[in-house]
Amino acid sequence: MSSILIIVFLPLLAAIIAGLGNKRMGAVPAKVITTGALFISCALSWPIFLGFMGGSAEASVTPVLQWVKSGSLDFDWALRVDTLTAVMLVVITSVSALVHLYSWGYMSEEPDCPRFFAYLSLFTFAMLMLVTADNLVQMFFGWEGVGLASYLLIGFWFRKPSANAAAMKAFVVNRVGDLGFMMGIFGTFLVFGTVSIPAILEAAPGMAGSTIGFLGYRLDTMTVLCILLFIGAMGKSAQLGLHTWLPDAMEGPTPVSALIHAATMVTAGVFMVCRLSPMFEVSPTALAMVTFVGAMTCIFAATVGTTQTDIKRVIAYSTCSQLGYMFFAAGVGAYGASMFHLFTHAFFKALLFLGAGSVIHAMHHEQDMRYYGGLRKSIPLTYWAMMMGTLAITGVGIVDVFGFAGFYSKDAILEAAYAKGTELGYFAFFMGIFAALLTSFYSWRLIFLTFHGKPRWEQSEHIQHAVHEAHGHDDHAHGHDDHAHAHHHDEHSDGTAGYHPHESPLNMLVPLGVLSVGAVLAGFVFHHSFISEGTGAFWMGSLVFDEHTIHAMHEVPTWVKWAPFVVMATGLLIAWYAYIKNTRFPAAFVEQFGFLHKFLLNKWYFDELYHYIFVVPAMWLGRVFWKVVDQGVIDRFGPNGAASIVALGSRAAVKLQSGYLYSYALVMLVGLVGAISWVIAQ
Amino acid sequence: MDFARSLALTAPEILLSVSGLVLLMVAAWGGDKASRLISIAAVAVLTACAFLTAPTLWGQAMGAEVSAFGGQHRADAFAAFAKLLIYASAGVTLIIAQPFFDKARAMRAEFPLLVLFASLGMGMMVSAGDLLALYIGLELNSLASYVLASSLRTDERSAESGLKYFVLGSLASGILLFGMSLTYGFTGTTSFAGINAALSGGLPTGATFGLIFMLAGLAFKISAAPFHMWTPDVYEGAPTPVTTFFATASKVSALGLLMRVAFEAFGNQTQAWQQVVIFMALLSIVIGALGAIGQNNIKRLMAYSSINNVGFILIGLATATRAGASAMLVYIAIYVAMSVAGFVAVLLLRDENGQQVEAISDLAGLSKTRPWIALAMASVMFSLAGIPPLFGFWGKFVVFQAAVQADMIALAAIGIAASVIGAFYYLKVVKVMYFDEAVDVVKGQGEMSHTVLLVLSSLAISPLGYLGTKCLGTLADYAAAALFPVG
Amino acid sequence: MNGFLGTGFPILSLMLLVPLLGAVACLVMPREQARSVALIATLIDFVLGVILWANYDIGGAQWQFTESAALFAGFSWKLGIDGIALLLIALTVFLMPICIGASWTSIDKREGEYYAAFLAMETLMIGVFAAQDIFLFYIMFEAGLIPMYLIIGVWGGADRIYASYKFFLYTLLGSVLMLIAMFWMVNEAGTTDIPTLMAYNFPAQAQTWLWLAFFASFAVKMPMWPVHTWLPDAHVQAPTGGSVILAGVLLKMGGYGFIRFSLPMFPEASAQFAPLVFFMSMAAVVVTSLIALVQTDMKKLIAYSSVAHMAIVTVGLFAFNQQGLEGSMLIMLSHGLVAGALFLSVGVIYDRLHTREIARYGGLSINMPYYAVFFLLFTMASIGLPGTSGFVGEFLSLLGIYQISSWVALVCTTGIILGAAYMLYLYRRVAYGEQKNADAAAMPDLDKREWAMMIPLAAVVLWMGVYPESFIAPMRKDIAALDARLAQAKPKGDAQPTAGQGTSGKPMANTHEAAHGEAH
Amino acid sequence: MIQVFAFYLFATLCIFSGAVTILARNPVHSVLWLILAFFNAAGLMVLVGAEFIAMLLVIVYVGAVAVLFLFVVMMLDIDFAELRAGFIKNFPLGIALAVVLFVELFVGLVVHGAGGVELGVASGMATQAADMSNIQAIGALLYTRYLFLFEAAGIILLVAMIGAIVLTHRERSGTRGQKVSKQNARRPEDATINMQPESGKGVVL
Amino acid sequence: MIGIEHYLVVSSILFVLGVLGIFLNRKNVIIILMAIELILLSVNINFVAFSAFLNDLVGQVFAMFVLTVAAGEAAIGLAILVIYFRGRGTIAVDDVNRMKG
Repeated sequence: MSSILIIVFLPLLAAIIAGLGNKRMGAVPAKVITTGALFISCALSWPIFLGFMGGSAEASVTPVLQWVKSGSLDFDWALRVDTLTAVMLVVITSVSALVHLYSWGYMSEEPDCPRFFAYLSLFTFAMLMLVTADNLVQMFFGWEGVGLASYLLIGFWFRKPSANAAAMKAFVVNRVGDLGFMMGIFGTFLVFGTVSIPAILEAAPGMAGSTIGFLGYRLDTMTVLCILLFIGAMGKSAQLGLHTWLPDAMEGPTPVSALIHAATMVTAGVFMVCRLSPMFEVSPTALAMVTFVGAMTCIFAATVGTTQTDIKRVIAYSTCSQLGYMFFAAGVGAYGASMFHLFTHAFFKALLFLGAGSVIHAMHHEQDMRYYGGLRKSIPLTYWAMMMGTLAITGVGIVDVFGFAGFYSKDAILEAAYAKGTELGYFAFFMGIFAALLTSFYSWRLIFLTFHGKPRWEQSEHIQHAVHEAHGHDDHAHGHDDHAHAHHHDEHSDGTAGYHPHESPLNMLVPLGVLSVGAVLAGFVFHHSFISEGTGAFWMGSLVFDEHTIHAMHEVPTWVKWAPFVVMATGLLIAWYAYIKNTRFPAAFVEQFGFLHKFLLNKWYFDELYHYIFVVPAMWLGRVFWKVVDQGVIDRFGPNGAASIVALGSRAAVKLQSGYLYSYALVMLVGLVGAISWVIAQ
Repeated sequence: MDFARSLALTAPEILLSVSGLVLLMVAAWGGDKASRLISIAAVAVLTACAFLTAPTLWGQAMGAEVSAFGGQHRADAFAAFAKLLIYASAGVTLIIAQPFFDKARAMRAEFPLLVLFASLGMGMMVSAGDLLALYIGLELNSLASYVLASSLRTDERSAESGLKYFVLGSLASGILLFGMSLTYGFTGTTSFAGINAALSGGLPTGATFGLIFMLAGLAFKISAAPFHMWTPDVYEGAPTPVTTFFATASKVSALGLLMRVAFEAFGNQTQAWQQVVIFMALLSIVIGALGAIGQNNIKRLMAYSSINNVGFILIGLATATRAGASAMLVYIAIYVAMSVAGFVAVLLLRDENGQQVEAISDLAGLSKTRPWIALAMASVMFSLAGIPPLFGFWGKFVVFQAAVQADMIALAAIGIAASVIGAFYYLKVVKVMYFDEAVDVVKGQGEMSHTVLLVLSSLAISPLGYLGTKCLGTLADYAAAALFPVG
Repeated sequence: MNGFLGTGFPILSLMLLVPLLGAVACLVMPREQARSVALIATLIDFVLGVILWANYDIGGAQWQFTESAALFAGFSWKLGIDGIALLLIALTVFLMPICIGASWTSIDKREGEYYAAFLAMETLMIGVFAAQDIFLFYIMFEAGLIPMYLIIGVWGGADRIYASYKFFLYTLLGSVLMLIAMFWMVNEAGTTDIPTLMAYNFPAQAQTWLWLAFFASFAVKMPMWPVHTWLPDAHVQAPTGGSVILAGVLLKMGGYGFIRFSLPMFPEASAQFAPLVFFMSMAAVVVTSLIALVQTDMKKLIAYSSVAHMAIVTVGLFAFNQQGLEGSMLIMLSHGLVAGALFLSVGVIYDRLHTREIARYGGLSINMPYYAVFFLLFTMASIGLPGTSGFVGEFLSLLGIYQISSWVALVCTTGIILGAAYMLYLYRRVAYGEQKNADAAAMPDLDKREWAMMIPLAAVVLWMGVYPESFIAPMRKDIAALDARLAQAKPKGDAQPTAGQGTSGKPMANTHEAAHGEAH
Repeated sequence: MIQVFAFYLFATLCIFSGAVTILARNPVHSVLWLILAFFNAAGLMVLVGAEFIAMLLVIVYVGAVAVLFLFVVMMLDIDFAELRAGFIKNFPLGIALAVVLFVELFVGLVVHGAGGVELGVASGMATQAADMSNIQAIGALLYTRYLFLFEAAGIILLVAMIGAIVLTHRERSGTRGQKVSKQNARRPEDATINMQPESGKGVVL
Repeated sequence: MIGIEHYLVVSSILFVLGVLGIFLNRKNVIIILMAIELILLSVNINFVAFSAFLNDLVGQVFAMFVLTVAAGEAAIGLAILVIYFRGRGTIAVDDVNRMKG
């Protein structure tokens, strides 16, 4: 299956061409090349996926190049394609292609366009390398590659200090996870003598009950390995503890958020856990941890999402929360459900982000929902696209009839958690249910604040800026005139500040449309393949597919099946009440529960905590090690100390050399007497 | 006693004395104007002596019997090795002295004669096989040296250095003599072989005292700490050519003498002097290095450097092995080359008025104004510091190798670690010449002969010197073997 | 030996001779021509290096291109290389023309002497790696101090004198003790031949002291914490070319020393002292990384990062397994390229603005986009991003050490976090952000000369990251031999996994062959 | 008995005058005390039968060296009033060291021997024959076995002579040097004229 | 009876006196020269005494050479002193310290 080579390397090629050509090349060729490459990749990916769906395809490995051979360690560049990969392939290439297209419009004013597209394609390449990895190291390559691309894209507007900080944070926090990943790889090699994924997975079940020394303790081998690897996954998938980078990553251009921080990269952790599911299956402890972390992230992010006012941050926390779902699904053994949620989530979350991008685009880069309102009429297509996304994420659907994408996947996860039957399973289930309530609330809150009510635009500095600019310069280079015409009268009582948002251009709307279709249909179309009984044939052993789990899922009590719908409706109602019906309610609520609100608004104070636990001490320690240890101790007592002792000795020697004959004679006498005394003492 | 044979064996000494007397006549009648002629003649005589001596070194051309006058004088390979160095140094001294004193308008016709007689004394020292011969040679050398040191009569520093050298030198002679008298008394003989034989059974306390006093006296001559105090003052005050003479020929002869005494006279009682020598070695290394750091006068610096280097040479002595002796000789030979290069370079440095530039600070930026002299000087400094690939490294190499072979690892380790302190001040000179802003004090032109000497000696201490190691090592081995009759 | 080089053609001697002649030529040439002479000489040596590599018979005899001529006093002009030396020689000849290029315009005084010093340096560096006589090695090793001292002291920055002294004396003190140990070894084994000594079993008691003596030298050279403080000063003060060669090759002599002397000659002592090495390395990774985080001087930052990277080399070396050893070698090569390239990058902007203060720059991506791209690439390589040279070595080293101690592996792996932090922080402050200073904003992008220096470095950095086999293959056999030699003293790892009780699958044995076959 | 008495007399006087030599304020006095010390030392030597050396000591030292000292002391025209005998600041240390040195010598050489100092055994080659006087025996040795060194000692004296002259001799401006050749070439006839002046005429110059 | 040890004691005392004379004196260089003569005297006593007790004439020959050299030494010492005095106008030991350090 050599098409995989094209799928993977075409984006790289495009990235190199666009990147090196850069400004010299011009924006249009760069866009054409990269986008074209992605569409070709996408077009080649779907047949592979459909082949697996149809059961006609088989897992294969395409060797590319020898990579490293060191002693018994041996791994190559190779592209593995199996069902799991195929699922990821279509997700990545499709979303990426659409995001490329979308960016034509969204980034049209950007002078640095080629760079942007090069980064996007580079990212796609890295992500594809990650999912096609045949060994852990290549997966790590992709892992880091997407990290790099993410870093570059978050920091795309590198003049902005906040963007730089966010980019760095993303990279560094991810590296914390990578530490775990690398240690996991080391351990895996130590235990299995190989880093080849199939070989490991084959040998993994045999390691049950084995123990290993780790940091001076003797622990269960597979638990150690899985937890280490899972730490890597936590970093990349922004799970609780290592999640802090994801909201900040919203500093990047919105298409980036859609592609990387919603649809693909952040799901790499989930992918990894599923890919290595045979390993995780051996260690209940590790799975319990996965479940717990997933559930906690799920609820944590959802709570924080309810208070955020930045439209992208809301979606970012939502992403975080949804990733939690995927993880606890994996934790309870429902890897298929996990992957299915990943799959559907990619569509609706990309849709939501791109929709949000469209809103932002229309609102002259204003991202604060408090300054939105009433946009439904100005940008109806965006509104409907966002609506589809919201319906999908909140899981609207009628059991056994039809549902939006999220309905199938999320329900499956919740059922699986319940069906697990353990305390942790119930815990995850209830957390999931509660999170679903919150999801519904903040998603609708977003819709209501943005599209409903009255415009509240005049307080927005961005809007004011746009209006002002339109006043001042008739021929200004800033190209918002296409979309937003500033009216030449200053007094507006409608809250619009005289600003007229315009719908996005076609190249942005087409991706929205395509993804809307995905958000609506993905669940309905594919749920049979992913999570129904007997779909083990679909996965073909690319992940652990436990028929019992599926069976148990279908056997859960009816209230469990209906619970998500109920909480969804409840969330919708609350949101409607708070943001449509009684708009003073939120303020009153905040007044009443100031502490809670503040706690959530400040994201459980994780950033502050980390700042004081890690960043400040690191800087302080750095300074101490430098000034006190290096200069104050090592240099002072080492070279400088020796030098001053030598200088002291030198002064003494010079002083001894007084120039007086009798001193010289005296010294000679001292030497003589000393020598004789020494001899006598012998 | 076979006088003819003895006379043949002492041919270089006889040639030196006779030609010295003849040249004295020339000086008496020719006056100071004849000084150039006398210098040239003296160099010729030294060359002739070298040719007379050399065969002894080249595979015992004189036969197995090398003792003249009943063992008082030994014309063996060891003596030949040392004498060649001495004659060469004396020749260099004469060559560089002429222009130096001409410039100072202080050239005396007697100067070359004194150098000749001093060389004669030195030759006797390294050939000595008897305490008496030792003493006569030493005093002949010393008396001439005192005069040479103060030979720049109008210069107060010269007189002062002569005075200090004389007083302390006499004290040292006194100590040495006292030691010799005790040795004589407690062994009943003055010949080295006799002493060695007498001490084969054990070392009476009296003889121990004699040994220590002798060591102290000889330590003064080689300027080993703590008997080094005269060195900086004398090196600084004496006219530069004379300083060169002290740093080279005097050092060779004194060290040669010390080796004779230690190995031939007290070779059976090495443990009695080993520790004292070790102590002196380490102290010299440290004191030499420490003292040098504070200096601003290049000659004074070279003085401390010589103390420092003597320390390293003494490490070879401390091993009390043949390899150690050979290493010492190699080191000495290299040290002579380094000293010559260093002092000749100093002589080439003259300011606008033709005055000698001695302050190190005046060398600032020399690498810009006089790049080649600076390069030579830098080579000397790195060589003295023992940094490869310069030839000075080889000296340290063989000495420490000998020490390790003699299982004196701690000594070697401490000694070599202390050598790092020494590197500090050598670097300082390089730093001043290369890193500092030029002060442009050095203006004058040097003599052609100096340039030639500098080139030759610089080449010798450059990495090219290693080409000679094989030859040097073989000769040093021959020479050292002469000190160790058995094995 | 194959290829068109007949047996016995003294190519190594020729490689030593070319720069030496170049150095002499530089001294006597007019100053304007010195740099051309230097460039030509280094390029010739580079070509010779390529020929050398092309003719190196991978998997052939352990020592190739051997030359031997007795010199004096039992030691001889013995040259010869194995794969390890080959790679380091290749690194040297590769970096040298770049160094000359880096100095092309920035050195404007006493060019002749400058280039002579550089060429002398090259001779000595190649000599260190090619020497097969232990004393010849020492001479080359030690002699390198002189040209570097001069390079720092004459052409360096404001504090150059302190830095040059510190560099010289620190490293000198380190290496003199090694000489004593060498004497002892030669005395004991009766030969100065390095290959023979590598197979000689020294008594265990003596090994301890010998190892420590060698360690004193290599640890300083490396440099390991806490004897690293000379490096930041030396780097900061040295001219760009000097920094490149210092970071690129000189530091590698320490690692080479470990791999050539300490490990094969004193395996037992190496095992005995491994905990010490681990402690120093762990401390280095954490401490110097944190220090790098708070630097305001670019070169100092990179210098401290070098210390951290070298610490990974040492843990890899003392992992006593093939991955660790090969990883260490690869880090050395990679660090040579990357640190060199980073110093070069600093040099590029230093030449324009004459300051190394990070705060004086900012937003360089705007006016120097291509520069920013290269700088980014090297930054990423330094961080150890997979696909760049930095990753492979680091990965292998850490993987190697994990097999010995998970603690050490954990602490050293934190280097990837801290490394990312300080390097990205640097990049952020230099290349990103607004253009705060008008003069920095006005700097032109790379010129042709700078392109010519950056391109090869970038190419090799990527090559090594993607296809490291080119670099592993030549040394594989030698590392395996070393590994076999170390087997007798190999410490037990702390992991010691027990066999599983699961039903399917295989035990922990190397299931690799089978698994790999299946995967295809 | 008389020998013992003589020994103690000479020894005491010798030591005493030696001590005064270095302590005297006036250098002239020092020289005189030194001479006394030499005389006594000569006496000690006579006691053990070394007449020649004793005589030599008196002749060479008292006759030449001491006189030379006196000569220089007076020539240098030093203001003796200023030359107070002061002591250096390390005086106690110096004294202590000297005492230690003496004690060590005393213990090591004399006490250590516990009653009898065991000297070495001479080879007997240079034993003074019974029928020979001291001076004869020494002369025989000097001109045979020690001929080489004897000649060398001559050169030492020559060097001392050259040195002393080189250092101190100076051409004074305004003085006329001695021209030996001219002196030798001059005949009595040239120097003196035999004149027979007439009385009362005076001499015409 | 007078044994060799008596002579040794005398010569030791003289030697120590001579040494003392060198470094206790701070005003007059001439005294120092005389102290040196004292040291040589002590050595001569030693040689002569040993010569007598060993019944070996070499000691006396040695003493004779010492005397010879001592005379030369005195001459040169005084000559140096003279030129020193000419240059500096003083022979105080305290002033002989132009060079130090």
